[in-house]
Amino acid sequence: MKTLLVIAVFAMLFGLSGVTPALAKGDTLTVGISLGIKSLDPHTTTQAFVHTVLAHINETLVGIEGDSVVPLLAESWELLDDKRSYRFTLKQGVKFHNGEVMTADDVVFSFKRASGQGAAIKAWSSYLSDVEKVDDRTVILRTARPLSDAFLGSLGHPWASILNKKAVISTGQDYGTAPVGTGKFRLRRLVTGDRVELERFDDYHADKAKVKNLTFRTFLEATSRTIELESGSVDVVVDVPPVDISRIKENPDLEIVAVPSWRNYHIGLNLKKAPYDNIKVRQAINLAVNRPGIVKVVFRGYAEPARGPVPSIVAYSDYKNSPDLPYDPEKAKKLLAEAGFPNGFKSGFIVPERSDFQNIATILQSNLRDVGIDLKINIVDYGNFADVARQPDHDPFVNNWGNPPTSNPFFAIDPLIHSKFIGQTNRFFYSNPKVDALLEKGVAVTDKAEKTAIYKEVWDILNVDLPMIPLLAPSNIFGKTKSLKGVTFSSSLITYYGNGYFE
Amino acid sequence: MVRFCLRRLLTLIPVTLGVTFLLFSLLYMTPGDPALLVLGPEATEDALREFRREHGLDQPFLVRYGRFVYNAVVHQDVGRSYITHRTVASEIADAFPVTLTLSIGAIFFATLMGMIFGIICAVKQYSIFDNVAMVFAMLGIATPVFYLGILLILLFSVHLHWLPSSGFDTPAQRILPWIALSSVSLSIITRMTRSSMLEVIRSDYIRTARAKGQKETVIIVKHALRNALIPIITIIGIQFGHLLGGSILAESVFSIPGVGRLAVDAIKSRDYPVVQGAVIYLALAYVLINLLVDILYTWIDPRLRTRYR
Amino acid sequence: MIFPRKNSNLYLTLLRLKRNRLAVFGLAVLVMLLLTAIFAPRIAPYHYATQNLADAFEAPSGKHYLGTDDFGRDIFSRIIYGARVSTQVGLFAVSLAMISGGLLGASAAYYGGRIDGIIMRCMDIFMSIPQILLAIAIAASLGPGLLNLTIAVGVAALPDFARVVRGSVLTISGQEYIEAARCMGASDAWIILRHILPNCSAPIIVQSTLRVGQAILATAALSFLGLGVQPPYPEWGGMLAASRGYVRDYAYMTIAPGLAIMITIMALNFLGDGLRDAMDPKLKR
Amino acid sequence: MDQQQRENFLEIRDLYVQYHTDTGLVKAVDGLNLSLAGGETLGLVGETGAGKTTTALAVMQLIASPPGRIAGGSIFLQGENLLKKSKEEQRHIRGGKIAMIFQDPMTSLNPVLPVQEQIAEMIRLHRKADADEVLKKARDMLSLVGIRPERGSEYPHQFSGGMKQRVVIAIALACNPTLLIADEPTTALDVTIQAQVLELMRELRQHFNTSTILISHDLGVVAELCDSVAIMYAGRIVEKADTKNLFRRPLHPYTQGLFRSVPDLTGNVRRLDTIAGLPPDPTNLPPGCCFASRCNIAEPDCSRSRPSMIEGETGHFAACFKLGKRGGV
Repeated sequence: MKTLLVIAVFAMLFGLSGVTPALAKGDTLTVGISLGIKSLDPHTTTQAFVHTVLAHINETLVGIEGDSVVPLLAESWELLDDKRSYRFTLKQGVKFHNGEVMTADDVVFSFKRASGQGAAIKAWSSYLSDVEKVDDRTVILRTARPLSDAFLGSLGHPWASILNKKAVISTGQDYGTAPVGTGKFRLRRLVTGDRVELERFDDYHADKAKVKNLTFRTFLEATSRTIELESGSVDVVVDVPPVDISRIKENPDLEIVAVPSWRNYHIGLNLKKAPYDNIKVRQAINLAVNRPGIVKVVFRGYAEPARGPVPSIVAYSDYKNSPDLPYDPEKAKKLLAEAGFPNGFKSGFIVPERSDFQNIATILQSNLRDVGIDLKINIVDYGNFADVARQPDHDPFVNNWGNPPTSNPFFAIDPLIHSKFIGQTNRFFYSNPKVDALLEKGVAVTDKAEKTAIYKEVWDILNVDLPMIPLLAPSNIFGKTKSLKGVTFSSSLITYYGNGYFE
Repeated sequence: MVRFCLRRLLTLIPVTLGVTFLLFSLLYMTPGDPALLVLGPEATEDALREFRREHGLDQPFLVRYGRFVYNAVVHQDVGRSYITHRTVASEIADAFPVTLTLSIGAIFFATLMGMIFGIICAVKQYSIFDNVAMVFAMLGIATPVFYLGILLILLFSVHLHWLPSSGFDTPAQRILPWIALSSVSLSIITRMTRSSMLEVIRSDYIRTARAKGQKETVIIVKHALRNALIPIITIIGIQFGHLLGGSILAESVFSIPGVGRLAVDAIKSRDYPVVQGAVIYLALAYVLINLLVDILYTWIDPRLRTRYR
Repeated sequence: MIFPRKNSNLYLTLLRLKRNRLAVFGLAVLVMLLLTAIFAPRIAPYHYATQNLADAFEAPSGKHYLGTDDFGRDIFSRIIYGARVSTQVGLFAVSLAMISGGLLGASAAYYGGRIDGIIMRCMDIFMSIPQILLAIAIAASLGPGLLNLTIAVGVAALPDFARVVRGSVLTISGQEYIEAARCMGASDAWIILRHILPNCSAPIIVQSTLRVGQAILATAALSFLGLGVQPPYPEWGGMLAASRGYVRDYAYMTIAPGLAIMITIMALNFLGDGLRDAMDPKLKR
Repeated sequence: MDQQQRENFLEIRDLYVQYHTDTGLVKAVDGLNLSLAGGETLGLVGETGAGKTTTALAVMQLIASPPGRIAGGSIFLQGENLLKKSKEEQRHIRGGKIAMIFQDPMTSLNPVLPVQEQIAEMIRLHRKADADEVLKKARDMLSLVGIRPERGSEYPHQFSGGMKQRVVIAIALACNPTLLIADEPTTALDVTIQAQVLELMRELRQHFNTSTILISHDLGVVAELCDSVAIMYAGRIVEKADTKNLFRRPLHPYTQGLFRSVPDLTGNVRRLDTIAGLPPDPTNLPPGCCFASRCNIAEPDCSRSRPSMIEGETGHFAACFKLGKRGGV
């Protein structure tokens, strides 16, 4: 009796959740990510890792390859004469995972849902003013004003996934646990917060995936991701901590892939609040910041010190080859004296509760102390940061802007500095009519050279006005087994592993 | 006995109400706007307002609380996550068994080993085993769980390659979290068993049993242990309660998707319904454990039986 | 701390304590810790926030006794300043819990009846939320920071004190000399202050000593979960949490704060156990 | 049982028992000699701390080690040295041949086991019988000590003090031991209950004809129940005689003091004498007569060496130098 009880306890402890059958190596590609996935609904979150997983289940009308937009669920498209209507011709015979054939209705339904009530991605979807079904294989998407390549490019992001109307309606609010898309993989099992197991979809409309299974596993601790990569239980990991880079490099079976990202780390200054309303103070801070120092210490060199307002990888930034921004504490002191602060001043400094921000802040604190500015770090937990940074009298803060759907300046810089975003994402209360006008013009223009020239003017103004002090753009650092091929690691936070295979 | 249990189960009602009220107040005071967090900083004022209205966040405190209680009692519905839109019940259903397995495993391990060590220490008081075990027990109490977890990973995953460093799916994955989580309880149970056994071993009825010519092992198990068990069970109950909460740390170190992490993530992302749900379940589990402990008392100690009849 | 009023009692307690080598060791460590905390600026060779990026990740040496961290800060100095944080959080959190919990528990026991019922049901509710989760919720609602952290840890520990004090007050108020005092017409306040509190100080002191350790551990746990002290202010738990990513390459970074925490907790436990044995030999474990 | 065996039923020779404590080596029993004839009831009398219980525990082989240790001597039961037996053999003798009734019935019973189980355990250990027989025997024992057998399934806390002591007696006698040691069996009981329990013991002793050592500091109880009496002081026997002789004419000054400190029941009002001073510190026993410092007839010589037992009258022994010198005190 007692023995039985003990056996029962052991059975319960070891077998409560189903043990995954061992998957053959080579058949399964396992990706180690750093966030727990709980729901797979593209419209309820802006979380990049959720969208990363979704990119394998769902597909969008267009795909992005490098800098160009390529056909995916749409065979072809054209920008109509009003410059704000895109007519898409859908690919025929595309099947969803539940066997349904994709139609224009699904497309219309998906976009309406993306911009409808309760959607959390409205920052991206709200530019869409209208979706129209022309016939079963033709759909027109309209924006309120001409957005040229900015909008088209954003359609490659998983927020614009085409969902199966029937499946969404039948599962209702629980759709996130039973997603149905047209992608190369379909969901086999979602262990919330732990792993997402996908399997190859054999009715895929184009080249099928080479691996049978694709699994995303969550490791909160960066150290654990590296350990699991070394032990071979995962094939790729994201966000390799800088300290582990050399270890992975030294391992003959592993390699590091570092891709410059468009995540823009910056100090945000409140232009409504003294002394930051004084341009000389802002310029002094800009000179007092030791960017290479931060890059070295916090990112172990795996970051690019800022050369302009946005990371140089952002489209139309065009200052890839400019020199580094100067680090000159003496000149900074002089500027401060000119601004009326010969002995510096004291200020609060808002830091979101995350280790990279805290580490950067620690260095900034020390940098600015050198020129007489005494920062008192005020850690704000992430859930509270957006709220705090909206307040009109907020202190300077450190933050990054890193999750736009494309690297187009329309998403990479507009939200930060356009005056219409004051109170939302323009946390500097920066309002410059000239910049506003340039940004409006820039997004509508289709000619590349003209566009570049317009944005050049924006960068020049910002380099003087300095509503935010740009710091750096880190690299996305992946660790992978050398035998994994076919994956193009992305500058955005979303990397597509669907073409991966083992050699 | 049945009536006793029923009466105790009835106390769940005020406790649950109190816990939710306490949490509601705490969350109400917590800065940070859920709407802003869910919809993102880009969200327009209209969108935020709509979100707050939809989730009743624009209502006064008492209305919100009243509505929550009404829905929970009348519709057995504690709401949906702001973020995933899944029902809180289903999120808990995913996470709670994991935490339960984690903490039951840990308390089981701590109890088994703690009692064995404690008994040996008591029987061989002042022996080398006793001294070494007591030093380790002290270390166990003094080591932060997350630090021990990191050290275990370092030893067993990195250097020895014996066990995986994270997850909770396979038996191998469960061993390190169990050990890390149980260390404090193991130490406390060992110390408690030792002292309780020492006290009992010196008592007259143990001498009576010896005077009968009973075997020493039988004396320890049949006579001493059962009498020493009351304070040990109390400690185990308390420890189990601590483990349910403390599992958060093991869940973080080993990336285990349990209810503690669910609650902490939800607090950080202001996902109020999920915080409520997670904490209510943990509190219920705590109350039930206490009930179980009380029932165990009466099973072990006949003197208490009459009291609960 | 409240000591028993009778000198003989105190003397006997100290005498018994002196015989317990571990307790004396614990006491010595704690006195050293306290001195370190008070004189931190004089002892520490560097300021806790002084960065020297060129010297980052230096192994322990004559220049930096415990090496430097990822910012090139001297770990030895940070450990010394960290003693301040730990003693502050530990002492203040426990004082908060002891005073408010003690008052609640004492009134519950003394007045009994409905007041007892209400207070203790409230404590039950507090206790049914796992302490660490309660501390997290409180810390989140107050925002990060040393003071808020202290409050969170203190409030989470409050019900335990209420229970302990209530228990011992109940035992004591049932005894004859309290009845006698009451018969003599002593006021409630007089009885509580003069008779009850001094006599239940033993379990309170023991509980407090052990609780300081738990408060330090809870602080470390909260730091680990990202609700800790503001950088660059050094807190051992926070240092441990921040250095965990470097544990494979620069193990010394975690060893120093880890050992600091462990030694402090052990000292507190040795002293707590010793005090318990000394104050009430019957309770000898 | 032949004469030889009857005479030397139990023979304790030069028994030394010591305890290691924080304050030093406690010599609880220090060179004790004692013998008991078969069927005899011996009263062992002395102050608290004289070593009575330790002697009993030594016979039972129940000296807790550590801190205790039998440092020397031998204990013969029916000619066999108990101290030379293996642990296993000792275990079979305990309970089977020698049984003990402890001082405090309140704490001597295991609170978590039904009383019949506690009796049955004894039977199971020393008799071969199946479960039903064991249970029946246990219940028989209960009715023998005057408890309704139905109450056997109850727990100790449901019994009163006197009833508990009856259960303890039932346990002790369950296997019909040849030697019974009763350590102050009535001290913890009310006076009226004491009488009942003593009466019970008297009946049972006759019923089983068991040799008995009755430890007591109550001279009245001893006078009532015992055939002979041994007086113990500081770990040694200082006087031994049959009850009548000893009460009629105590020889040792300690015994005499003991009698003077008991109220005279004849009604003569006189002040009770107490023995001045305290018993010697057991960690530091004097080299000579341990009673010398309190003895009103002591001479300097008394403190030089230990007095040995001297037969003052036939069958009446006492350890006093004065007795030897003058043939009586």
